[in-house]
Amino acid sequence: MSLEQHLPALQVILPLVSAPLAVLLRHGGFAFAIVTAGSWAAFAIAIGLWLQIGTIDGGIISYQIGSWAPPWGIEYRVDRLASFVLVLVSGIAALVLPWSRASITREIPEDLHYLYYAMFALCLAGLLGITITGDAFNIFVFLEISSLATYVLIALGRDRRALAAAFQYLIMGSIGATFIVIGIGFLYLMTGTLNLADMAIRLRDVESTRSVLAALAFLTVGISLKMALFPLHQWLPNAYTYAPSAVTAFLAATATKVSVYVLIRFYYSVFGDSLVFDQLPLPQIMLWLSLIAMFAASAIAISQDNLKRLFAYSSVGQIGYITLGLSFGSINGLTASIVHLFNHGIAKGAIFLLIGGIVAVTTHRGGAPAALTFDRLAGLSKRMPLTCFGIVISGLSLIGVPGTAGFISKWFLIVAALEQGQYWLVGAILTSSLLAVAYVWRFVEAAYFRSPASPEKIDSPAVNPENEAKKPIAAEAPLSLLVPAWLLVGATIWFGLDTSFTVGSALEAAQQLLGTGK
Amino acid sequence: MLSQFSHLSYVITVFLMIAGLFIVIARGNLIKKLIGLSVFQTSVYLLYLAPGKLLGGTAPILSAQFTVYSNPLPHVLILTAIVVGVATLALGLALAVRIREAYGSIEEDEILAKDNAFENLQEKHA
Amino acid sequence: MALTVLALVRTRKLFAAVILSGVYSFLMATVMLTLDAVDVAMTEAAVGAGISTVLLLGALYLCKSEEAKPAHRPWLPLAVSVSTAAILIYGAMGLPDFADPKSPIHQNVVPRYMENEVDVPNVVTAVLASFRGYDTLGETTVVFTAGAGIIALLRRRKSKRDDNEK
Amino acid sequence: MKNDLVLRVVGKLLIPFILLFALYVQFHGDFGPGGGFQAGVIFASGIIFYALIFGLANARKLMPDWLVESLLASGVLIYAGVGIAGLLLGGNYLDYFVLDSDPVHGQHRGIFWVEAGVAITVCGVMLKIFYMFASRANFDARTDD
Repeated sequence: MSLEQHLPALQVILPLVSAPLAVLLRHGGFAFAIVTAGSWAAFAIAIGLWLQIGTIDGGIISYQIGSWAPPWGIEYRVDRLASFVLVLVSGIAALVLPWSRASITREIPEDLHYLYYAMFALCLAGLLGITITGDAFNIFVFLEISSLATYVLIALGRDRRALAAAFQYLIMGSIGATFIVIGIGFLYLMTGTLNLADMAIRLRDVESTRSVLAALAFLTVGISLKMALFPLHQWLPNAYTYAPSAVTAFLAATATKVSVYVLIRFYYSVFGDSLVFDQLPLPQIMLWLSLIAMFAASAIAISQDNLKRLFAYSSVGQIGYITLGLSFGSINGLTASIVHLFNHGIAKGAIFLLIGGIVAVTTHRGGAPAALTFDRLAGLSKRMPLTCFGIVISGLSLIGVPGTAGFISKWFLIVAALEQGQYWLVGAILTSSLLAVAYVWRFVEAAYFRSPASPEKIDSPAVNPENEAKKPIAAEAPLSLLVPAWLLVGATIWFGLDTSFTVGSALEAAQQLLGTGK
Repeated sequence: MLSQFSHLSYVITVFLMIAGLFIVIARGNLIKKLIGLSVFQTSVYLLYLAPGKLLGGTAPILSAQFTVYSNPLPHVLILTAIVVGVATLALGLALAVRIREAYGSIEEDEILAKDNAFENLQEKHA
Repeated sequence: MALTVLALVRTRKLFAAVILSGVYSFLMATVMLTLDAVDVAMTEAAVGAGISTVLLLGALYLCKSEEAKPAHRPWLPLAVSVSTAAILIYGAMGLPDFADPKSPIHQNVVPRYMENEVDVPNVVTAVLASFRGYDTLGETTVVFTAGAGIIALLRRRKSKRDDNEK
Repeated sequence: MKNDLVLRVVGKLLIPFILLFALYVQFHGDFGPGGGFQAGVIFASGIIFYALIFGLANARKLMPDWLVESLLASGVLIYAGVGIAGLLLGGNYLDYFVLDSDPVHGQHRGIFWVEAGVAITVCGVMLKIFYMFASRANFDARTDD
């Protein structure tokens, strides 16, 4: 047995197995060790797969689970795009897990720690499974693993609104998943196969029949629900705001990104770009929805008073940039989407980790976490300089300032727009970036230019008797919280300067998708 | 005769699905929403199963007496889907129970109202 | 079955709704039986009519609530539902005929399952556990996730209450 | 309810048969309808029946919480372990052909263990959910008086 050959299976199995082991041991410390080991192994495997793909002609690794040849069995299929997303997801998980150890001691009761780690591992395994699989129904199954784990993780937040948020997400997520099942069902009934590659070939015969178009519509709506495309985003802000900090960081950096990946996968690998882009007004609809998302969500973000909620709305807006790139249907547009998927993932991950640091410092063990309103953040930069500086740098990346990763993706977006001759879009992209400047500025203004509120004011009558956390913020976050966060901040700068990994992979992925999509 | 009825099963399926979906979106009661969700999901199963049937066929358990069998693959998929559905339902109910304990209500509107009142109170004090 | 669902939409009594959904599942199981899906029918009867109903009743007992009258007319949900129905019917009309042996799902993939390479007479079991065994691993994991999730959700208060009682 | 003689006698008589039926469904899944999932559900319902008649506390003595929690974890582990065994024996993941020198026999062996894993997890989860909901409802207090 040679190890390299079985990497695709181990990629998902290692985190998946670590979850029941964690439950079996029922001890927070052991669970942490096992799950972290699982996620680091997954990260190493993801990098291994990425390297392996570079050496293979055609750039596709196919793995037959149970040694049943596809389409009879389930196939794992790693192409460039899949391996790129695998690196992102497992990398974020490998960073967030060690970070969360220090964070959840303050946010989650002790006896639930091992379950938290188990859920985290399941969520990770689910996301990796969605990414790597080459089978339509398998996507649904792993989608549900990660979704169920996500609902639980969100509900673990201490605020009771976390429960309501999780329930709302459960309803909307399940509707989305059921829509996806309907879409897959139509495709299956028309082709008789569930393997994506096989499906793509057989779809040529029944292309543009009504059922296939309906399948396309259902898959688009279902996946849009999952990735919080603008009119379907209602679950996201609450879920991000009230979930435990580590969960928010992980979800913001990965979950919606994997949904985008599934959309790309169905559009380009299964339906083929000719069907998606010629038969239906889908690109136009998507273009306008993306623009609305970019403007409306960013505008709502500016008016938010809670820091977590502000960046949650910013996520909805940033999804707009990714789908905007998709709607062009060109290599540059697709590259922009894929690069932005990565760049936004690391920037948002960094921001939510740093915010989590603030939450950890302000929250007492067992107490309810304080809402991070801007009044509470006044003058924060003097006490938590590193944290604030990190948020500002990642914020610059959200805006797209040169030298940060966000600039690269916006650059490709603009190039793609120019290529289509849609000059007004360039203006739209730049204007919406100004909105991003505005919401990042709200943080800067509060943290750097406002003088800290006097303690008396903060200690005003506690609204919630349990809320004993309303004390001035004392000191910088501990190192265990700062180091992983700053690794991500560093990554946003690194990938802003050295683009060979991100742009190189994304370009190859886009070429592969558009080349084989026809 | 067959062709006239051939799409009837789809129409019935669609009606059931839509009724379920309507309950999920329109109703404010959390448990009612979950019931609607399970009706919605259950109807989707029909979409998969109905076309798998062959006239004169029998259940896909091989034996020497029969030669025509229904398609087993949709059965497998739907078995998985049923299990996933009940897992979601159970988790949703657990959440509903917790929400009931935290808010004293399982009506969506009342929960929203309580949240808003809570936030307003917070703002006044801040 | 359609009548049951209509009643389900109309009723405001949660208890009645739970029972109706149980009836619905049971009817669904009989339909599945006529469609030759014995395994699925068995599961649906056990899960839909059995477990779901018990769970719903349990949750209902814990929540003790009547459904409130909706404050606003449900135009938006109606519009969403109707438009979904339109797309569904549009798509369904393009599907192969009912019980057409020439349709793709009977032509592709399946014949090999019927050759019984694994020597298990119940093909559903063979496909479930062997050909698509990985899906079933995923399914088991989903069940595990739900179980562990419910522990995480419902345990916290229990320990608190135990403290109070002691 | 706990002191109802008829229920106790009937329950004592029936429960072993329910458990036996679960095993039948489990092992007969190859030839007739049924399999791990259904068997797990039936097995769990047997225990739940026991809890309803003899009280939750007694059921918890029979199937303590730690055992139930281990059940739900170990089922997944057995399933995933079959896959890893396939890996170690030189096949792909979840490859049953290599589990025995005779490939068809290997398939049987793989399916057997996999179904066992499913049944164990499902049984554990169902019981756990029942315990959770029941202890919330103060079930014991009701049945004891």
